Amino acid sequence: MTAVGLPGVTARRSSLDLVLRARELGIVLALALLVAVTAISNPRFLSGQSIRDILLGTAILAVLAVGQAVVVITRNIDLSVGSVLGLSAFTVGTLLRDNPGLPVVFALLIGATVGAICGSVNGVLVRYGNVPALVVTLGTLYVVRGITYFWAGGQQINADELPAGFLEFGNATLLGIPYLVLIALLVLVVTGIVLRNYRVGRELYAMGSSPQAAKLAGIAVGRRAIGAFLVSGALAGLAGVLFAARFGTIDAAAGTGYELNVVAAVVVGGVAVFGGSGTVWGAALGALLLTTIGSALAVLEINQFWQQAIVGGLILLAIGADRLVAARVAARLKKRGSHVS
Amino acid sequence: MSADSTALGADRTSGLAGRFANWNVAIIAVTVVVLIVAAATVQNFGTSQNFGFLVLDLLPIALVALPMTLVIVTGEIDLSVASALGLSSAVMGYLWNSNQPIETIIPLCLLLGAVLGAVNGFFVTVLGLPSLAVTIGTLALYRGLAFVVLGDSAVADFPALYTDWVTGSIGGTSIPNVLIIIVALAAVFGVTLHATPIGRAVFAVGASEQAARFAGVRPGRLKFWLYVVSGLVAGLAGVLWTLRYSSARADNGAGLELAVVAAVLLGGVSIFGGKGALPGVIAGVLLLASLQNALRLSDVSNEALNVVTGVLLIVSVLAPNLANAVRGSLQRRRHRTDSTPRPERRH
Amino acid sequence: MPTQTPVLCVREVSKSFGAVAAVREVSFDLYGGEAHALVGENGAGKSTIVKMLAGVHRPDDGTIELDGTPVELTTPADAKAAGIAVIYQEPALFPDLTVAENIAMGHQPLGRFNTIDRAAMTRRAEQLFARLGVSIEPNRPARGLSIADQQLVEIAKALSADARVVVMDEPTAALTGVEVERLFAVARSLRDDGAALVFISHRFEEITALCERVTIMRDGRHVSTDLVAEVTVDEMVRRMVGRELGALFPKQDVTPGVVVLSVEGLSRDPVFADISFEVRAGEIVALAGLVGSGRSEVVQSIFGVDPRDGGSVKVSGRTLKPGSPRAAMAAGVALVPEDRRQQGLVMDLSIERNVTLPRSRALSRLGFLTGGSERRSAREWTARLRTKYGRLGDEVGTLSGGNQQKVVLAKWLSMAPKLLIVDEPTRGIDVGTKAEVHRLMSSLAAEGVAVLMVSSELPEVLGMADRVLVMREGRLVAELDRAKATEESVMFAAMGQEVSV
Amino acid sequence: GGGTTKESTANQATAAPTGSSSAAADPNAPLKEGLKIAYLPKQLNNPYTDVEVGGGKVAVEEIKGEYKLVGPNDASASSQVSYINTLIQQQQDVIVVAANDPNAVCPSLNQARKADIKVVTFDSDAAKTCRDAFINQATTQGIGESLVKMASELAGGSGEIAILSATPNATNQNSWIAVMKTELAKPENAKLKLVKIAYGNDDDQKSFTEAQGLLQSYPNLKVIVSPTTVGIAAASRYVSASSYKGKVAITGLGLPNQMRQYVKDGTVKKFALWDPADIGYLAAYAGAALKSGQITGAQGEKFKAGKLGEYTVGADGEIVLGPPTEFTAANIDQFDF
Ligand SMILES: Nc1ncnc2c1ncn2[C@@H]1O[C@H](COP(=O)(O)OP(=O)(O)OP(=O)(O)O)[C@@H](O)[C@H]1O
Ligand SMILES: Nc1ncnc2c1ncn2[C@@H]1O[C@H](COP(=O)(O)OP(=O)(O)OP(=O)(O)O)[C@@H](O)[C@H]1O
Ligand SMILES: [Mg+2]
Ligand SMILES: [Mg+2]
Repeated sequence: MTAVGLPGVTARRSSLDLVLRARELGIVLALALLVAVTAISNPRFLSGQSIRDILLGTAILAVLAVGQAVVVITRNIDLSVGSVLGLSAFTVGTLLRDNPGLPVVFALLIGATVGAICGSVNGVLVRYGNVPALVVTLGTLYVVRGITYFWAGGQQINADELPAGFLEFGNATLLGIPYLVLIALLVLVVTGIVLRNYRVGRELYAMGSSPQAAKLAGIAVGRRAIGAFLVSGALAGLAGVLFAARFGTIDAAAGTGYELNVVAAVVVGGVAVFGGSGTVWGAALGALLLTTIGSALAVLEINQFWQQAIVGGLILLAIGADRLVAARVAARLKKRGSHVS
Repeated sequence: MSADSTALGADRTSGLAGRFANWNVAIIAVTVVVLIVAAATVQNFGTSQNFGFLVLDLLPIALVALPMTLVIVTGEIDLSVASALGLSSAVMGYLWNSNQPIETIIPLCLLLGAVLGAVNGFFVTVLGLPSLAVTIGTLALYRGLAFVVLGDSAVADFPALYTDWVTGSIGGTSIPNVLIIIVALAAVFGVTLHATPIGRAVFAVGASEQAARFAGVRPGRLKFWLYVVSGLVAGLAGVLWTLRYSSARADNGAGLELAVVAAVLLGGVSIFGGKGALPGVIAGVLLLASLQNALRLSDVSNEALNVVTGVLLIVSVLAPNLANAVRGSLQRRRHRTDSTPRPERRH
Repeated sequence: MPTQTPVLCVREVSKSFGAVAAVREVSFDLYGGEAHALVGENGAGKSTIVKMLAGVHRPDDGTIELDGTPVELTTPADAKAAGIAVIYQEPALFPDLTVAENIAMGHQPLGRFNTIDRAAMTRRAEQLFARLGVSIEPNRPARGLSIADQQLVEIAKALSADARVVVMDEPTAALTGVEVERLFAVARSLRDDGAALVFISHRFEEITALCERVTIMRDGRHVSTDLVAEVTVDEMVRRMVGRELGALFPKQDVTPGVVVLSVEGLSRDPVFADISFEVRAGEIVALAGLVGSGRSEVVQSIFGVDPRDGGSVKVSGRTLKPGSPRAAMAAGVALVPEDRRQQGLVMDLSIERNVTLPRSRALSRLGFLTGGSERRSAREWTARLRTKYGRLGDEVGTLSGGNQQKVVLAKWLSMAPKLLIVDEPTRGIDVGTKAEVHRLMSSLAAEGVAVLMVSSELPEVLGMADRVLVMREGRLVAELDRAKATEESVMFAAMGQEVSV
Repeated sequence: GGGTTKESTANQATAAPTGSSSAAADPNAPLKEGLKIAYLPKQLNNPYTDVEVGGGKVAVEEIKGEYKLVGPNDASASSQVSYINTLIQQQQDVIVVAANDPNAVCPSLNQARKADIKVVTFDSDAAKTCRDAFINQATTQGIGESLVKMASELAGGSGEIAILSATPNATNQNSWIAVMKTELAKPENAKLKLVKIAYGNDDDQKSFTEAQGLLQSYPNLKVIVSPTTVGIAAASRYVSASSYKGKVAITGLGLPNQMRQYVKDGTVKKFALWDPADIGYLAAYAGAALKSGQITGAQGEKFKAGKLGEYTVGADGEIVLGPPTEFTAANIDQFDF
């Protein structure tokens, strides 16, 4: 919740704060346990290559999850992210194929712009059309995917058509950390700080926590909602570029079905589906956990078919635990009413 | 406000019930127009054989959309239906492979579906978790279990007696057998929703759970059973799917949930609950399926349908809102009142 | 004390909601350094005025002037910017955010790079709470705060805005005496610093203790503005009510019959405890008390929509299953809840569906409903209650408040209850309808129905009830006969102290 | 119980109708013109498929027919069925289909055959009872042997190998894998150990991740054999950019254009394929021959397939294209598909 341990908060740390933070703590513990068990059974799980692969896989999902978290915190949802990722990846792929000289930064910007446009369409429809976000983004999920198919037709952009520089960007590292991971971290940290330490961020939480009260508090609810969708769209677009760089092969189907993974990551990461609470750190941890589970199950020789079932069970566990924690906190808070001193 | 029905009285025919009727009439009219235009302009669309194909294609969506309508009208959602369908299909294949008689397998699969629905219902009504999150979880869980059960193999060779019945037509006519199932279930669900105390409770719970509780309705129990029924029908759809393709696979029906939700919303059901009607939903299902069929017959690519589905979906929700907004601004000009803030809802 | 030019002038403002004229051509001035009371019955339009000052509602007519210049307050942000801070009647906090953030929302102290300075924010909240003399932990989330604490946070929020005009809509409704004293101390210091206060309360002793001037409203109209010192409480009440009680509350005398409802040792932690009483056929028993004393919770627990921790409820000698409205309905109990919009009606459904919802099973034939029987029944009952509507198929939300209330009554009267529980039956409905509802209640009682009425309107309580039960802080503290029940005696019991009526 | 079980129906299943091959073949019948020949690959947007149907298009033009290409985006059998139904409605003459599920498409294909449409399968066969002819890239035996031979060479005769296949239900893949298993069981291959069969579902990303998983789980892996073009390309791409490059060899069936980069950078030493365009090409001629009555799909019948020359129908209506070509750094630049 709001009490993630950053410096600057007065030392009024109570056991209560710990309980409140338990949700993210829980994911970290689960992650640690998973890594430990897997590494014991197969030490290569901790090899540099393996960790790199997990982090690369996480990077794309985490960028999407951060955007989704922003939207979910405002009590909305964006199901169109998978399609937006596809459109952005294909746009960037086509551009790079036709202009091999294009700098990577430019590719990132274009991808994010494509996404931002899709996101603002979602936002405007939700705000001015007064249409529920679930319906709007379910609609744009189809529309954006359809547009990508129209455009791409049957063509596929193969790794050998993409400029070497771009593909290298997908694998190269800085100080041993892949660029993709760095970008994801940057996105995470910036969004995390804005959400936590800036007025705009707090207003997003406020809107999600109580739309009615947000209006009374004079928050520009409509503008903020559009902004949240724009961020989610732009990040989905950015993720599209990362996707293209990582996989090198892009067709119109890129990112199909991602939306549910992303929502799952966000939910597992402790962001409440009804808005108002949760952090992007949690969402990113959720993405890391889901990706690690995938890798670990493969390494543990657990039948790959169990993977999806385990992920599903985990989601149920996460939201169930969330409710339990919330109920316990509520009970504790009730007992600690204030009284005149 | 009831007194001043002068100028606006005419267009404000009769509040909600009227508006519904209007939306239903609209979507049914659009569907009929699409059918007529397609029959006139698309070669082979109007043939009886094509009608059979059309019905078979819309079978799973039509079945699953029926309970989904009730679930959405109560203000909840069930995204796990397609996975429940897949698990039912996988279990059917598994049991068939282990040489169980089909006459036992089919009821078992229906029972399984009901159990899967009950699991959703438990999480949503007993633990009080948000249905969107719960059913995204079970969407992954049930699909995963389907793969656990059947792995990646496909089971075929279901008895011809059954597969032929599913793909066949009523003796001599060109009316597909499965149409009987669709019509029968649609009648059951339609009557339940629109002409029984249960249906009244469904609408009341969706529009205001608290007020419904104050009127003696038990929202938890109602929703629980709706989830059970939703699972049961998904189980049935799994059986029919398997028989239709004579192929039981863990990935059967993957991705169908969004198409079902789209069809239901297109049919005029409010995602917030409390509003909707079954004839509209059936028209919505038919509209989507016949558009798909006609577009394919005219050699328009699959992708065009994606765009059409999405646009229809948004427009179907946007249009009534825009109409309301226009009506509202007219009224506001007359009264200069501002609108009462509506109770907060989401998604 | 008032300075020369008013800080804020309300000029002939009017506001209607549909057919309900909530505020009609009201004017008053507000000076810096004064505390100005706004009083009136429930539904007199006080909160509506507050919301116009807050930028939540826009006046249909009239203007609001700040320092002599007319201003358009179209959004709450405008009002904030104009230096108007508002404590709403219903607390509007963000449950997921911390208390300190709730207080600081929109004007958080900023540090480096314009980031929020959390330490300063926490300190600020601590200071405000210290000033109010309460200890609420600033870094706890607002979720789970008691109503009183929520109200205190709202007060701190308004104080933190450093506003020139502070509007307080029943800030003390949920507070205890000590907290009220602290609040008043703070309010006085604000006033002495030159701020203008608008104070709304139903408790006259608070008004005399805090305010210099009082504006009285009745049915949306301005009645008078006087110095508090120059008008007695009796006079205030007379002006507020503005009519003879006898004419409004036509209670028919009835000899009570058999015991219909008997409640024993009912309790629900922490809302109420050990409630025991009886209601007889033909009797109207009023449950009086201050807002928040737990009356609604008691009747909801009796009806079964709320759980209970202990005690028993018998209707006509048969024990009711706890937590089951169905069982209560089967035993002939009907509850007209206090919150019409959330509890009484399904706003999006049609009038007929609302009227017949609890009886849809009884109206069905072989389990099927064709609509005809529902329509007939709905028509009969709405006609009996003289409800005004366009068509039975209209959404009930389109009706005026009074007509909505009649739909709720129709819904429950059509069940032919043995015990009718009404919670604030006339809240927010107009004078004429109020009289009709009262007539209806007494004629039902005359027919032998037992009536249990929760009401915050003393005149209603005194006019209608055969017996008055008074609750204070979740306990039944007095039972007064019609003869003994006076404003003084009821208020005395409700507040646990002498009142200067 | 006394109900209908799999075993109780097993006997009846073999007695399924054998199609419309009642009429006798007339090898001298003229090839009909204006035939409507529709291609329904497993899915669109697959480069291998594009090359295949490209060859088909050429052949259809040669015989003055009407070419049509339809297909789903998602490689599912249920969407294929809808397309087959559409093609029946459109009264095509020949349907050339690569089945996503050998059984699921069967009822529809038989319905098509009842409507006098000839059904030729390619790439991935449908059940034998529901098609007229199957264009086999190469004999199953030949491909399986060749895959094992390449793997053995690359592994140096001993070590761990893994297979990265397409979908678990893909008929062609599974029959090759079956042959590979028999081959590996032979004494000369005793030192080769097949450790795992992974499935990339012919999805680029999934194949990529699966390759990654294989290398993580099997540190001593020497060769990944991927008998599918999507899989081999994805595996090569992963290995070429990872620390495994040079340590693990990739081989299998791939398109030269897609693989060129990896052959040149040394990730891939050798892989094989037939010319996919020829499959589509041959399928068109086979379909036309069927429709014109030159053949019925019975063993021993002969027909001419344009530039490819004369073909003979084998057992079960199988028509084998020919042996696969092996590609290495030395010859890869001679091919463009
Ligand atoms: N948003 C609204 N929509 C419709 N009617 C409303 C709305 N808000 C208030 N009203 C009506 O306006 C009238 C005045 O209400 P208001 O809340 O101003 O009364 P009040 O004086 O504050 O009463 P109380 O003492 O109970 O708080 C009432 O009849 C009420 O039902
Ligand atoms: N959700 C809640 N959480 C905590 N306390 C609550 C809650 N609801 C009610 N209360 C408390 O329970 C007590 C009784 O409330 P209730 O609404 O029954 O009072 P009432 O006498 O009926 O007043 P009113 O005139 O407002 O109807 C109050 O002190 C209130 O603060
Ligand atoms: Mg008020
Ligand atoms: Mg009350």
